[in-house]
Amino acid sequence: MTTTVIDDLRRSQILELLDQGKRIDGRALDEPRKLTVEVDAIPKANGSARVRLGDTEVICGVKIQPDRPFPDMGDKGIFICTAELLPLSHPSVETGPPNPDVIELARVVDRGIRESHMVDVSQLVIEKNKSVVGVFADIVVVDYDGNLFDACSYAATAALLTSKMPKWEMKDDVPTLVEGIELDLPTTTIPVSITMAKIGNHIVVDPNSDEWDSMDSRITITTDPDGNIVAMQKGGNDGFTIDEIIKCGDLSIKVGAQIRENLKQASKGS
Amino acid sequence: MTTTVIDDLRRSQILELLDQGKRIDGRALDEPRKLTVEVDAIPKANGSARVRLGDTEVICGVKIQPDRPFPDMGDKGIFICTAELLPLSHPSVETGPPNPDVIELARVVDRGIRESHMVDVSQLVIEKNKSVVGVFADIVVVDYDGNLFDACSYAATAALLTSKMPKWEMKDDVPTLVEGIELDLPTTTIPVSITMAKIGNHIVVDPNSDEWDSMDSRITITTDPDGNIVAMQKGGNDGFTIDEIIKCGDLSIKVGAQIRENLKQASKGS
Amino acid sequence: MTTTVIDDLRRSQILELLDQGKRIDGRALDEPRKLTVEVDAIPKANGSARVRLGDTEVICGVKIQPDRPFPDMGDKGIFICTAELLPLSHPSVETGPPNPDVIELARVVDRGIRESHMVDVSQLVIEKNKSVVGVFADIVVVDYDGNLFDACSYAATAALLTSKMPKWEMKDDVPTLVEGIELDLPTTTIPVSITMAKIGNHIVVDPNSDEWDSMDSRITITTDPDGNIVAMQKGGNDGFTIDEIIKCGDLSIKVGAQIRENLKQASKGS
Amino acid sequence: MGGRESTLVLLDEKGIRCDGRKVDEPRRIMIKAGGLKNADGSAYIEFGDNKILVGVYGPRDVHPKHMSNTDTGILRVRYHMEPFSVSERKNPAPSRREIEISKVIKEALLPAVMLEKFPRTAVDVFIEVLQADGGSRCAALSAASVALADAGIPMRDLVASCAAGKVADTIVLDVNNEEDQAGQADMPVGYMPQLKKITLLQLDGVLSPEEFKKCVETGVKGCEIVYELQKKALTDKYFQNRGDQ
Amino acid sequence: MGGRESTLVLLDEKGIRCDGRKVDEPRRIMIKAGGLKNADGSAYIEFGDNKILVGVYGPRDVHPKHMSNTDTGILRVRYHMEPFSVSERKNPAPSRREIEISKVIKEALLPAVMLEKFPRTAVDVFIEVLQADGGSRCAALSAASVALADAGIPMRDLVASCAAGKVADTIVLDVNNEEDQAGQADMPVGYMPQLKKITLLQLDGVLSPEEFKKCVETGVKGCEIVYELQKKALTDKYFQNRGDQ
Amino acid sequence: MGGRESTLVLLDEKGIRCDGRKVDEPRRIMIKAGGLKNADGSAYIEFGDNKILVGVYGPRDVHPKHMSNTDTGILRVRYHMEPFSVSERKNPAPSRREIEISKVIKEALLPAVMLEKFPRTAVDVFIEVLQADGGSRCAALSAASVALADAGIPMRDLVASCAAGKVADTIVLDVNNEEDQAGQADMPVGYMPQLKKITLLQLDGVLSPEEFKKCVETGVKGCEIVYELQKKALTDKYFQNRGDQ
Repeated sequence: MTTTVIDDLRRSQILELLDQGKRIDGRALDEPRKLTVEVDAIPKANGSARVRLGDTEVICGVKIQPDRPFPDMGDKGIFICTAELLPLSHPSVETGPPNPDVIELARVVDRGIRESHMVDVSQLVIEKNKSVVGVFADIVVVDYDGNLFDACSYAATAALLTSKMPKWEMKDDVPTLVEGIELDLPTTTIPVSITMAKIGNHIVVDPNSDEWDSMDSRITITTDPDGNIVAMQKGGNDGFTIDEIIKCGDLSIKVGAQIRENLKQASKGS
Repeated sequence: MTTTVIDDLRRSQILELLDQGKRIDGRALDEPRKLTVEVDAIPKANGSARVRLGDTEVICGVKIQPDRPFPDMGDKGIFICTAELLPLSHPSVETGPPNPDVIELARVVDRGIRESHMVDVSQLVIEKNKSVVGVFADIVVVDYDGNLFDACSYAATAALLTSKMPKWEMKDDVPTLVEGIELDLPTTTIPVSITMAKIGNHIVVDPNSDEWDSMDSRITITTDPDGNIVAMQKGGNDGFTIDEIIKCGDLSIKVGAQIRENLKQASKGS
Repeated sequence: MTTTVIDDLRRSQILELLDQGKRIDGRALDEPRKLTVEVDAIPKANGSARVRLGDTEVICGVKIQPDRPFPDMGDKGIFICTAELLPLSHPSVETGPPNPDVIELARVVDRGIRESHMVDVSQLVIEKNKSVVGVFADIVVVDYDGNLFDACSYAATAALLTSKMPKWEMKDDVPTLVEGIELDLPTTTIPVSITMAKIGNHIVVDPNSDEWDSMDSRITITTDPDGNIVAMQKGGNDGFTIDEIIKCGDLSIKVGAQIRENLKQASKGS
Repeated sequence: MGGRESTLVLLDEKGIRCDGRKVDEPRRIMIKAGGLKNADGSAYIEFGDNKILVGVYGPRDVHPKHMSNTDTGILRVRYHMEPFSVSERKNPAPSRREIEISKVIKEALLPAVMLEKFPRTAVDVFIEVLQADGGSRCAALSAASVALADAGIPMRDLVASCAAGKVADTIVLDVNNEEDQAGQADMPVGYMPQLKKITLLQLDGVLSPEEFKKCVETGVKGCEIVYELQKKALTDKYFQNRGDQ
Repeated sequence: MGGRESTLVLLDEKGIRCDGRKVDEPRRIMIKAGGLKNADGSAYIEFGDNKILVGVYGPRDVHPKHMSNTDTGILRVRYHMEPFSVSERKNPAPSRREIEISKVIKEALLPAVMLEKFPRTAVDVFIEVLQADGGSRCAALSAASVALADAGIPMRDLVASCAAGKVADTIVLDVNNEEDQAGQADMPVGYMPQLKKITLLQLDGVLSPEEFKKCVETGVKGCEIVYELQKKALTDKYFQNRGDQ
Repeated sequence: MGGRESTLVLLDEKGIRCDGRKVDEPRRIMIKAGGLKNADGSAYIEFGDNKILVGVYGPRDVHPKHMSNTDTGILRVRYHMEPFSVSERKNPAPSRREIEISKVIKEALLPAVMLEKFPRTAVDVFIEVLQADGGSRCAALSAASVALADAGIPMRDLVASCAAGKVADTIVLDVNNEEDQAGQADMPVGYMPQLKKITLLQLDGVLSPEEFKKCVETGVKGCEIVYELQKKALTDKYFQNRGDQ
């Protein structure tokens, strides 16, 4: 729990480079790391994607199965997104119930997708008030190098875009699989989350783990293809000026558009 | 976990005063602290009360909602009373699952009200064996100065006395709210719990936290308006003689009658 | 967590004796300890047995009650076996959630009985897909002297052999007790588990706690009356040669036959 | 458990209760000191249909250390019911009821145990209810006292325990399960006969002040009956069957 | 909660909202510093129908020790809702939502609290939501700042908090419960007016870049209104009613 | 999983199994050493439709300290299935099955790992089942051995693992999911080929003594096949693709 000399030295070095307009791994300040998306990595799941963002690696598997609707939500299916840091992803990860960082991660990723209305839950009803389709996007982190928010969000998005949905009908009051029918999961848009860190007076896109450990504060902004902002989460131990926030909004739209193309390409022809 | 010198000194001082017939805060031995009852403190709840007993402060909110009956109890509604020590109530309170002291507190308060048959659960049936009304009296401790048993009991009693109950009817096998109808929660009696501490050879009513920390043993006795004893719980690390127990029974009836008037007044015209 | 000098000395002594063909308590290498089985020890349970194997003592109580079938298993009743080390059984036992040793114990005992198909779950259906009979064999360890696998298995087997099953019929969609009818629980076979420890190059049957603490590895083999092997579990920190495994298989059939007679006798006329 | 008449006569015109007992008569009680090999002390009680086993360990080291007390020993009590001990199988997780009873029994034993002789250590009392019937906390407390004595823990007195109650408008000794269900009041009492101190006292039900007084006195009388059986159990082990240890 | 029309008019032709407010008008706000006896500092806020109590303890020792930091103090925040604080009784176990809000509020307070002055210690902020309404995290954050100041913890600035949002295609201040349910966006903002820093910012909904900018600015204006009330609460306690302490 | 015939032919007249294999033929196996950046050692295996990733950390310090052993290192193994790894979504909480398999795999690895070289430290093996198929514990154990070697942990031998079983009255190698469901016995075997020791052995099913013997021998033969693939995976990483590290 103590800041080490190494931590201080790293932050000094990162700040010094940023003052010269450079980043520790040579990227431009508004440049995300290389994104690799492999869809259908888990063939037995209804949809899946293995995503590398720099050296951060995550896997999302989507399971689609009948479920009971939430009370007062009988005309809507269920979408739930979870995230877990596997203990092999970093020496500091502990097994056991999720800590607040992981709970925030899962909720921010879930909210970005949910608030964009990507998954059309109105099409996920088997019988109103009785049985609906549940879509579970479970994300696991396999290798950690910072910025899990975006890596997890991209994995979930790619897995959902390529998910195949079985068909169920009510038979004797029980949702029963209709053999041989599989449709695409109904999706309406492609949200993209962009996380930016503030280090000193600089804003950098897609911080790697060295930058993550050195940042003052961070913000994750999710945008849709129409250039709207649909979700946001500030974090970290310091604040932003209003101008910085506005700048981050603009950055998230610009960089988000590039990532969206990348996700579209990867999901094609799956 | 070690008794400190301060603890010993305080107990000596309290005992010395008691030997002179006096208490550390100037009360008579059979005198409870000032009781203030503010009902309807949480307007969105179905009933509520904020109670101060000396410097001990607790809040009870009652929620009333449809529930499933317990097995073999299909002709009775549900009454459940819980208690929680909020961490802001005292520096020693820890968050997390309730410890045995808090479990005992909740169960003794619940039992006092339940055994008096205050809440008429036979009137809380929506459809026999299928759906009943559940009455949840949740009590939180906001400031601690000893004798939670009585403070919590008074808060629950006042909240129940002033609770308004919505009406539900079965529609398509689902309990459905009937708009615009609100009745008083059916109650039959007003139980009053009185907690007494034995310190040395003295019995004091409504011990404050200094007395609580110095006591040898304690007893909580709940009485009804007819002068009957309806529930009891001995606690603490020492015992009582038979005569002391009988004396405590008499005290609980006498002091309980005063408190009952207080609770009645506070609940009027709510 | 450190091996003590005492542990080392005990193992040396045990090994020295084994090299002379002797065991620390005088038994032959293939000789189990004295087995005492008292059935119907808990008259209010549907079946029960108190078993002593040497100084290891366990109690199994069987409760039989209506339950919901598992999904896709609507034509089968439920059989579940649990095990718990009570804290009075040994100074090292801690209360709280079961540790991996206890989870393995319960699962191995459960599997031995389940894989033998001793309990005929096809006869435990009240109404197909709706309501079945659940048979719960809960085992508690009361005194520990090694080899819980076998002691627990024998207790569960004896309790099941002597269990009486009430009868239920569906009435208004609810399983309802039919008064006055009690049948034997339908069982098809008597499985017997034999646990063997490897200490040095020696295989001993039914290790006591000194042997248990000194062993290199262990194997539990369950056999049926036809001389078949129906379940097996290797454990411990070392391995077995193929020949040793084959030898253990033979031993389990031979010694198991003796134990089976013992269990049959004890269960008679209950 | 089926087949029982709902028109149970709790007390007939001759003053005989539903199980044949008189108003001041306890159920069958059998107490045995010792029995477990590993425990430092143990006891087994059958009290009506209650079957309860108690094991004691200690005085022994406390982990974690900060739970210990440099001035005195600590007493820890766990009251635990087996899944098969009650009519409907009990969920193995400890219930709030078990936690409360553990605390009540601990506070009933504390005045009797001379913990100040063993600073920094703990004495653990593990109560296992193998079969439950009315009055199981009283039976458990009585057996726990014997197990503590069997473990050689210095004690000021044994705590004996028995319930009294109100059934068919009459104060009776040792309320059984049926009487508890259908009756008007149940009052478990724990008592140290030498020191004349009540260390456990609870009540569910409705009693007038006079009934209350009679109920306490009746319970104490029951405790005195149990006390004799506790002493006999210890005598049987330590003087009759000395070689058995 | 029954009886509410589904054809709620969120904003009428005169620019008046469903609860009678103008677009840039916050709900009724009442802040009180102090109130609890035992806590080192406390505050109570009513913000619309929110009723929230905050207690602060510290700086105090950290247990277990390895959680402490030799270079600085640590801040711990628990946001907790009472079972009776919401329409349907809340399960007492902490929800994932409460855990996230606790973290977000902690990170909103951190830039304001001078923890470096108290190495090895902890400051604990306990937030109790007695009655919840729209914008409870903003109300909680505002009250927590006041409670920290009341506890005498040195601070760089107070954090004031208020939400902005989009309702009926219009950016409005302080979204209420109905507006949140039926509205288009909700953006809680936390702000330090002296240091001009946004320390809490979240968004659910859909905003164009222009709306986004306006929404941030509107939220900050709301924070400035709250800030005045926070200062007044502290002044009232420490200067007007000095004898009251 | 729909569409599968209930009249599955497990073994046809030519001795060909339902997935086209011969009785002594394992499914497709692919093992890769390394792959993870942060882990000290790692391995990935595809075994039939199993997809399993293993990461190893250590030797490293043990927290809390009292879990460590001054005489030797300790091995900790967690076998964990992702929610999406099985047909019906798995609840994320660790199941009793996963806890048992973790223990069985740990005890299968222990004879191979020279923990005595690292007193007071721990070696952690984290097994992640990304996609599960029949025989996942064997695949996991085989991959864990490779990951331990990749982490540079000194080992006496690799533990190779493969199941044998009884299907249509015939002893076969490497039982798949369908065979396990419909078959007569499944026996996972873990084996150290150099030391000729069986370190994992379980059985569900019914086998005569002769079948039992044949089944053990068949399993061991499968382990020898896996062993060659394990060695190849390590050779590929450390000798063929040296620059790749």
